Amino acid sequence: MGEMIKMVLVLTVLSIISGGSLSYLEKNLKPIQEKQIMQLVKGPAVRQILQGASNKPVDDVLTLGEGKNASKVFYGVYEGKPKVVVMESEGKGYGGPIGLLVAIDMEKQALHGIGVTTHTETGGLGAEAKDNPEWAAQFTGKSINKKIQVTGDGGEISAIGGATITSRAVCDATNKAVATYQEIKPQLTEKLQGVAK
Amino acid sequence: MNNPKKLIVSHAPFWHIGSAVPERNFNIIIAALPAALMGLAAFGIPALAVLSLSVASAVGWEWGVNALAKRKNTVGDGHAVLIGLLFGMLLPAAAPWWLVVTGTFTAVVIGKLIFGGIGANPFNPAVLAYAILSVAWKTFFDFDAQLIHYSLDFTPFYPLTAAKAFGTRAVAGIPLTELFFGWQIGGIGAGCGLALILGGIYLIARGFVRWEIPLSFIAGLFITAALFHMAAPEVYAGPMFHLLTGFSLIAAFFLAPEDSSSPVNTTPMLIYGTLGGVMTMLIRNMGQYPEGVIFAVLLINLINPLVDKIRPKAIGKVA
Amino acid sequence: MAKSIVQEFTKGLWKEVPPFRLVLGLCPVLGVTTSVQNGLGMGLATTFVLLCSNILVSTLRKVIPSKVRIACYIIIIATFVIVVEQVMKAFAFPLYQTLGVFIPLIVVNCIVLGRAEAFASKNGIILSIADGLGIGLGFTCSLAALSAVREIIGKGTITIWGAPLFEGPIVNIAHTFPDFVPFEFMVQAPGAFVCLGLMLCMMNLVPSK
Amino acid sequence: MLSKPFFGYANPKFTYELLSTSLPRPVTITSPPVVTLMLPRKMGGAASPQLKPGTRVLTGQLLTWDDAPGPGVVSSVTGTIRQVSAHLGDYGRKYTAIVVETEKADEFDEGFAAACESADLSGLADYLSGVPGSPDLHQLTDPQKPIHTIIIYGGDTDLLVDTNLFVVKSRMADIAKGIHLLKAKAGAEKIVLTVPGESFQNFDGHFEAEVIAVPNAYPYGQPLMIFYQRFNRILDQGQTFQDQGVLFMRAEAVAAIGQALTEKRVPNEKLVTVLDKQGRKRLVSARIGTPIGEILKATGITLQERDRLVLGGPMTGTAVFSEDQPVMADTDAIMAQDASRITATSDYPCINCGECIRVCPANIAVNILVRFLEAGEYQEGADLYDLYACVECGLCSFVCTSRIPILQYIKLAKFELAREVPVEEANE
Repeated sequence: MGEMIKMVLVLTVLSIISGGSLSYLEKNLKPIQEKQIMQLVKGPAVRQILQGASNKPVDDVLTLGEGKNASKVFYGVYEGKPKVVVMESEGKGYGGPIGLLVAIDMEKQALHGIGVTTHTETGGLGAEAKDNPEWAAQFTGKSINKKIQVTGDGGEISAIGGATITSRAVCDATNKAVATYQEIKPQLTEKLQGVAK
Repeated sequence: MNNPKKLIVSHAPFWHIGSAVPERNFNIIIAALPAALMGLAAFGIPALAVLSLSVASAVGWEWGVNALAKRKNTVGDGHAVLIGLLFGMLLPAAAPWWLVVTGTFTAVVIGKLIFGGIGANPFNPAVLAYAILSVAWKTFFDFDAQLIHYSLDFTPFYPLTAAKAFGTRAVAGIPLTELFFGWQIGGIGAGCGLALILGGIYLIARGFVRWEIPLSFIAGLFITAALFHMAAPEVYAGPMFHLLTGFSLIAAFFLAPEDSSSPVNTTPMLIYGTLGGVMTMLIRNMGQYPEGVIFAVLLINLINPLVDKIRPKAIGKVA
Repeated sequence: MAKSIVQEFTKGLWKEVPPFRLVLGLCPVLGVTTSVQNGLGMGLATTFVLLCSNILVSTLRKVIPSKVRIACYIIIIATFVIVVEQVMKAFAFPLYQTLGVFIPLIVVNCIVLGRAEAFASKNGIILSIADGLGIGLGFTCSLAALSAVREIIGKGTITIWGAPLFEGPIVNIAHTFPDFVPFEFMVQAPGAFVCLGLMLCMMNLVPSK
Repeated sequence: MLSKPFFGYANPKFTYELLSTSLPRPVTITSPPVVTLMLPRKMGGAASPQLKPGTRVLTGQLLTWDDAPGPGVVSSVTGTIRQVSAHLGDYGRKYTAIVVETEKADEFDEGFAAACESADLSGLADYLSGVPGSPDLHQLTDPQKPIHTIIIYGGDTDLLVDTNLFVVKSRMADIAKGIHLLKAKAGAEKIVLTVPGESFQNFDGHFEAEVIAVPNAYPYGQPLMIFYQRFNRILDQGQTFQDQGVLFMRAEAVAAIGQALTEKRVPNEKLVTVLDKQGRKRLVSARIGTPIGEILKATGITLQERDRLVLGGPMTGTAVFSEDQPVMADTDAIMAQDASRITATSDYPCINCGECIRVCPANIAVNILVRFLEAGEYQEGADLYDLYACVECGLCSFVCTSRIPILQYIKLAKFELAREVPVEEANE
């Protein structure tokens, strides 16, 4: 019996120490990691989506909301006006969360483009969402007043062969981003007007 | 019972037909030589340089690696010469020296010696080397790009690429006789259909190659090509064109029937050859590559142990 | 005692160098050695985990009940692997991206578990440090050597802390030999097997004693 | 020797000798200076006084190691024992070699005539087991494993050898008598005489045996092949002809049995086909135990250093190391081979050319089997690749491009497996 208790005790203590130190570590490293991701992953993606914008999209970030509900919005200035906003979103993919950037053209009420940032999908199948720009290009120009869906669900986006879950996840994430956009639109317009000046 | 005379004591049988491994290899080399010489006639001195370097470096690798691994020197059996010659015959005449030397290293060392030497290689060494190298150095195996600086007195483009890219019309102007006598762009020794067929007939007549593999390979290729041609004559070139271009004939007579990577029983040989021909045409017509022989041969090499299980029942076995 | 510390340290560098002599931990060896940067990064990450887990296992060797020792080792090793992963994600993000799934896989790298089980759980802290360092550095050197061969032949470069991490030194053979065309086969998966096999073969030419 | 023709597509074909033209006349070697008799047993402790050097033996006298029942050998000459020594035969068989210095005139021992009177087979078997042709009559008297079929092969089992066919063609009366005796006393249900297909009609119906024709192509006269043709099964692992109820016997042995009963004397002259270095052949009749050197001398063959001397035919014979070896009761042929005609076997690896597959009469996957056997995986070879279907004709070795001694590997494997099984059973 004593041995049993010892076993349980040792394992518990080890787990507690391990878990505690790891959560401490993560808490401290999170901001640095996010900065890295911003610089090295999202930055290029944002630049890619907002090609031709006259401002510096990565540095010009709007923060909306307070505290926990704070969300970041990038924007691109075209022809002197901040026309395109980029929302961050997340979908549930086959191998885990898929980070997505959704650019919305405010004047045309349409998608300006999407870009996958972080993902853990299968190479050659789900990963095509990121690696195959032609697939992502399907989203460009789709109206945001209509729900984005894959053809199998009655929409207009043809799914990646063998990766329907990933395709759906990207569509869901896009819809989520659009919904958020509609929600914060007044706030956003206000802020952007401030920028335009 | 002490006798001063020392007699030779060995096990029965006390006769031997007299065949031997070096003899076999040298005969295959002899059969391959006409095609190689025709290649020299078509492409000139650079082709000679490629062939010589290929043979020399193949022998060098075999000797060197055997010495390094402290194994018996097997250069004398002529197998390294054969691999070097066949590999050289697949290359474009403009192949740079380092490509040839790396290729023979891949063929002799990676294709053969690390599997345990002659008789143990699961793939045809020359074909394996060609496949690895052509994946790594695509441009050097693009016959059009390689031979662009040569002034040749025959159709100056690789027929298979042209057929793949532009359809039958692009190659309709090439006379089949030109292809048959080797006036075409391609591997040094792979062009001349006449010489290859003569070499193949020599090998079959002398019993170094069984007729099953070459003939079924050609039949498979021919029939598949004919079917494709019938389905869409504008897109897919005819069977004779496919038979006489690329590596079709050299594969039928020299690459596919390689001893250790091909089956030995009759039915498996027919399956093996036919599958090789069909795969070649599938890759050529539907795949990404203009030439399908290399991967087709590797594929059939892979199925060789499997098909060779189809064998006649041994006597007295019921099951 | 001093002599045996040196011995435990040096055995990992040559006599028992993991991928070549022990033929252990081949998954990362084959997977990540496409550039020297990756090889070194993976090697150092493994060394760190190996060293830390060796120290901890050796310290706790009297406390851990033998029935749950593997579970304990895994907890210890996994903790350090996550530490490495998080730190790498924060300070060497490009490396983290290229090494990807191989970092979490250090947990099941048989070298780490093997040293914990076979050495650290039976020896003192000092010896375990020597052992962990030696094996780890041997592993790092092997990875570096293998990745150097593969990168030089397959890409024509040697990337040690190359861009985009730092704009560090990238030796490019193409500058010295303009005719050099990289042999891409070497950085592909089958090339890893062939290269490892040939290097194993070379190692066997030299007697291990 | 058959060598590969320039156009070598077809498989090599061998046929047995047919003796279709007039029968040759055997050369007789009457009295060699010494003979060596092989007593088929290990040299033991105290021998009986009759085996002491200096003792005189008579022609036809049964020599045994001691008075206890056991194997014996019948002296083929009259003379004085000079030496008794141990001799190791093939596959570890042990013999006691008895060297007898011969006298000019024969003096006959009457022991056999007395045994004839008793008309009991086991009494005769001791005398007759050593007659030319070496019939194993003791198998007929073994109550544990009754023999139901005796197969007499009238043709020869190897190429170029004439011995048995000559006996069949020239001594039909003796054979008929021998078959009659076997039928009357041996208790075998069936006696089968195999003859080459061409001469089937000459023999059919002349004997009290069923006469069957055997194709003339090699290796259809091999005992294992005849067994397969007759019973449509093979000798599987651990089986012997004896426990299948089958006894193979040479025609010469049957003729000798018939002759023995007519003359009331044990026959002692063995018929041997002698093949010289040029491939010419002679039939020689010599006393059992005659040194081979004497026969070579009589037929004008001289052996040089590095030549080869073979007892038996070219495909299945046994090479011997000395001319002093005696002619034994089962020596059908003696072949001399010149050093320049000998092809050395090699340890070259199999290159998978498939020649052996195409030539194998038993449809064995020889190319795979030999790889197992080279690695010493005998049991796997037997289980997976039909080791026991092999009829031991040697054609695979004959055509092998890599010159691998395949037949040797196969016989070694069978020998090793036969040796191992009893040990395993003993452990159980």
